[in-house]
Amino acid sequence: MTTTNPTLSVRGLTKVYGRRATLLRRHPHQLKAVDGVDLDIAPGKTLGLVGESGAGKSTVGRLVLRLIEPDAGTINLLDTDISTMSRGDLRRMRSHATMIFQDPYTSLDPRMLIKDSVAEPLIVHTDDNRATRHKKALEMVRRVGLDTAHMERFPYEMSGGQLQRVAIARALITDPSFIVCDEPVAALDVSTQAQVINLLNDLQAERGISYLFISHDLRLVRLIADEVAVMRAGKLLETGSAERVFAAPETDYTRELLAAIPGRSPRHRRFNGETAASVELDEAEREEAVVV
Amino acid sequence: MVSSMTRFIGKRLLLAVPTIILVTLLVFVLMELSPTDPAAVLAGDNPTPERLAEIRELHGFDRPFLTRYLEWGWNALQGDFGVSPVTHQSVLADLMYRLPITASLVVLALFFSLVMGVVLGTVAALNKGGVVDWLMNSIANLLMAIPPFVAAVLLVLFLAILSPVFPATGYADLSTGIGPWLQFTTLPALSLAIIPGALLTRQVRGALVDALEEDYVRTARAKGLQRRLIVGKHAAKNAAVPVVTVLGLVITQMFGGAVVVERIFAIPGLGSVSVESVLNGDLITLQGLVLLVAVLVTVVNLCVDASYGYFNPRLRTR
Amino acid sequence: MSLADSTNLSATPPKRRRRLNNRVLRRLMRNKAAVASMVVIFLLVVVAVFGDLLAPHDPNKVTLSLRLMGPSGDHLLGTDELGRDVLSRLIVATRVDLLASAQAVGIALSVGVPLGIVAGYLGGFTDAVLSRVIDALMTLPPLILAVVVVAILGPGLRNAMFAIAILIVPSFYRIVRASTQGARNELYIESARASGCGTWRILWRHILPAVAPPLLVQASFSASVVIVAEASLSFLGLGARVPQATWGLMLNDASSNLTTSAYLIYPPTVMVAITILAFSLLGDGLRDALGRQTTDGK
Amino acid sequence: MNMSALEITAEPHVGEVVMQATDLTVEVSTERGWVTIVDSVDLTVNRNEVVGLVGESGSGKTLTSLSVMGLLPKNARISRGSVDLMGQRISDMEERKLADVRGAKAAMIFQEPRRCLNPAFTVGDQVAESLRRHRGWSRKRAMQHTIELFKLVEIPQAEHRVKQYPHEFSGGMCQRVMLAMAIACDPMLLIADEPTTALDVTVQRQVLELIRRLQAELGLGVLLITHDLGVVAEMCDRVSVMYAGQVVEEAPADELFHNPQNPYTSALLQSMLEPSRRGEPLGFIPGLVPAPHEFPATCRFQDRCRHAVEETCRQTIPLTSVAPGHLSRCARAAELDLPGVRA
Repeated sequence: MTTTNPTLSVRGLTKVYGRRATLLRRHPHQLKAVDGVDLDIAPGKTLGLVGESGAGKSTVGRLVLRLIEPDAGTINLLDTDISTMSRGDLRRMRSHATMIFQDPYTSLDPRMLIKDSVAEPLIVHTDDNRATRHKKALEMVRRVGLDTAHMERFPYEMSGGQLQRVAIARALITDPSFIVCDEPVAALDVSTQAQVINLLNDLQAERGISYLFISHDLRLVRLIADEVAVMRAGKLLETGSAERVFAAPETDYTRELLAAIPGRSPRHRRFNGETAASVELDEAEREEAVVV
Repeated sequence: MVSSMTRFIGKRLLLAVPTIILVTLLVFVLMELSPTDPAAVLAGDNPTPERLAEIRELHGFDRPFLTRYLEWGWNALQGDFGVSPVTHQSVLADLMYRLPITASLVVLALFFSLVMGVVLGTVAALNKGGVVDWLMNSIANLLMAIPPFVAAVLLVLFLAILSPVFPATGYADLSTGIGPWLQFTTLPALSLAIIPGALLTRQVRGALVDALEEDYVRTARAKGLQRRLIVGKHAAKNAAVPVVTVLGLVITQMFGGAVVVERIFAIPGLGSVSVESVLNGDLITLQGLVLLVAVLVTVVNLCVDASYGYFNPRLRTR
Repeated sequence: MSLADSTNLSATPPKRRRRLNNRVLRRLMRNKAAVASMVVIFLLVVVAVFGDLLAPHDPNKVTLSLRLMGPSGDHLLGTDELGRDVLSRLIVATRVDLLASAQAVGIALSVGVPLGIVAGYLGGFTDAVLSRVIDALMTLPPLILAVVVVAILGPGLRNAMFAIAILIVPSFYRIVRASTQGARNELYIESARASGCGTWRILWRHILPAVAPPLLVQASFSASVVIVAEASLSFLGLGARVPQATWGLMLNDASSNLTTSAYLIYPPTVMVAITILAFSLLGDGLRDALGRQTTDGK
Repeated sequence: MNMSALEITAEPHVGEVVMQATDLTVEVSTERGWVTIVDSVDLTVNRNEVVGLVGESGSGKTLTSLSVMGLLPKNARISRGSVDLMGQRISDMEERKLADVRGAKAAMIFQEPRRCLNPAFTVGDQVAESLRRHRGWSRKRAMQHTIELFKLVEIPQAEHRVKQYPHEFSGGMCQRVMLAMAIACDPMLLIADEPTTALDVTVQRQVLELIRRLQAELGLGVLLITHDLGVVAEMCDRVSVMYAGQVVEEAPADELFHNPQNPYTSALLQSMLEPSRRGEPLGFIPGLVPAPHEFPATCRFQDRCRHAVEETCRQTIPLTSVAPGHLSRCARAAELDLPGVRA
């Protein structure tokens, strides 16, 4: 078997928030939001990045696309080192690697028609004329299960599930090889969550896209990810194939996370009577970590 | 807890210093660009060129701009605002004589507008969407359209000329007793209070309505608290923050409004002095006035900031 | 809040396609006060444009024999202390005041908006410096600032307008900066960056449209501020000069004849009040109409 | 005030009905006039029992819970039906008397606990307030008891933490404070509206366990409103499923999960994220919940239902008993074999 290069390969990714000591701030208040993270994603595969709020998952998602600037580490995307790329090259790179966000209601410009939102990346990345752009946008909108009528709408006229599909269409229109999905279904109802997940899965099978799938919901990650990485307080705790991590977690924290998943049937009720007080400090610490 | 609050205030104070320097510098630069020649003002009518040059040298107008600014600033720091070329009096002494007059006027106006704002605003908020709300809102809107000088003229017409309840112009100092002072100050204070009162009405209403829609009010209802406590305790303390913010703005505006109102009522305060010095081309007094007012406004804003700490505990610990 | 979810009725796709601006306009039209304001402003503009045709007399013609005559058939609003026709002066003053306000707002917009966008989008040092200057301007009460600027530039309507423009620049700057900052942190701006949009495209296509609505509201409010400031300065003798007619000057004239001819005070008072009211109610209406536009879909 | 305190201390019998809503119908004022959002809901909570009220956004579950507490917003009203709390009719009670019941006989906790606490007052003050209100206790006595309550809900360093402000607490801790406030006056009914939705999984588990424990120790009747079937599975004895303002199925939890009798419940169970089904497409429900003003008089789920049949479903469907204690609103309940969760 030939070894294919990974779509994304990240080494020692670090982001520090906070400010240095100044005249008024005697103690520098620094926080490593992301601390030496290494990740690899193979072509056509999905890496699920899990962790609780404040773990730094979303920061990682933005860092690997350099939507925020890392303080240290290398990012290899599609065989190119993007950590030193110029602004112009970086912009061109975004036709190959882009992102889908958590809240579909706010991730689309409320003042733009759906067709304009979907076609916008084409204006930036191609020389297509208006007619071609419209044709491609329509194709894409149909592909994600919407129709012509939706093209002429404003975001406020659509449901969350529909909007997330629009966001996917917009991301896919330049035919990228890598997409960061930041909690793409967290804002959706259970019954529509599944539709979006199915769509993402189908598109991956069809086009061989790689996903970095960020979620706090382990049930979800278990369903979609080939590999899983667990984060806590900016650090990567463990990485491995989804089967392995879920079947035989290596760290206590992962075990705790898995144990906390609400059961799926009343017969499996699993309360263990553990007192919460012991975890309080933990929680407070994490809370602290969110505050930048 | 206390230390972080002091630090917050300290930081504000430190930020205020460059702001004040900047505003005086701005005014200095503008004066430099001004077509008005300060020497010509001093020289009186038809001066000879020699006389003008002499005055320039005497007052140092020919020295570099920055030198003059720094010198002025240094003197001001030591309490020397210069001498007015028109009245030949110490600028600081003159301003200090007038400051309490304007300040007492503003305080009375503030009292009027606060009473109006809190009463009307609360009544409107508690009747949100109803006829009373609409009425209060309309009153506020109407009053917003009456600028201080219009209010002053109308008040004089109705309460001094048509029915002589108050004197039309003049001033009695507080030291002559509260009665005479009130007699002369009520009308000017009322004219100053109208727009701020309307502004506060809207702000109190808005802040209270917002606070009453917060989740913690639902919690308070869920534990069975009486309406009196929900409004008077839970909503009020949170609604105070935006209101206090506007209060700071309102005080600043009142000092501005005093310019016209003092003119109309012939009150010898800071407002009168500003107009007089403009008409006389007395830029030295004006420069001193700018500094004084800038400091005053900064102090007011500082008080507003300090009050946030009481209303919003989050500021105390961060 | 989940209650909002359950009470929201617009979650389903509407049957008809509707344009964003139509929606705003429709909401504005439903607001009676705003509609009345627009009618008033329209009438004011008509008066300003066709003032020469509408004025029954020469506004500057001094007829001392007719001084301080109360309202009559020939002079509907009476005559002033120089025997000039008050109605005619009022009409001509409308033009002067509206034009001057438009100038002041125009100047302030062209200075405040670019500075606000730059400061809000770039942040950092640029923002710090610009904001400090604006803060310094705001440290002076508006009227005192205007008085100082007039003192330096010399009295006169043009200089007064310039002073007033400086006075309202901070409000435009602040609102533009704040909404730019707000928009910059919106997910859709990040999404635009993730799609490879450049800075100019983001500023022009995404930020400016987001900034425009609050700016429009502020411009409407500012118009009324300008009217007050102009009238105040003229009243103090620092703005327009005789024989020019402005509302502020007319008020000044009237106030010196208050004891004898009180009727002179009403016409300019009513005009000033109506104009302020119209612009501030229009501002309110615009704010309400535009306010919910982005959140409505949720 | 003292009277109500006395009434509460009188112990109700085990299994006694704590809350009963009958034919509860709630309308909301909109641009289109009064629109029915909650339609003829029957709901019972017994002492010592956790009842789940499940539904997606727009199902009317939150309005239902608010009307049980008499907490409906101004633009909503109960247009038909009644709510009884421990035998006392509260649905037509005036606000003043209602306030005596709220917090004393029934208490409620909400989603996003941090926003539910007033940022301007200490948490201890906010809990003690309830005791001072309903029991007429002094500030000091109420505060002492508050410390005990904090210990009961497992907030460490209770003496210290009562003096802190909400922003010094994490989300999970805020929900504990809310729980302390809720149980302060020994109510018989606790309504929990999505109490853990905004929390992290590990914290969610702790809070759920705490609710379970308090329920068992205090013999509370709990009405748990949630969209998360996993939470229902862990917590509830009985479940009512709501769709588009109606209860479509009601059954003991076990029965509901393994033998659903309504296509909507079944579809919802299929769209649960079941790890065992990795690789195959997830079940989902096509289409959208109809808007309240477009609720049909017929079956409200038919447009999205895989089992809909023209003639049968195009009529008003009553909630009927399909087995003892098991109700379903489906014309074809008897003939369909609907899948539940896989064993």
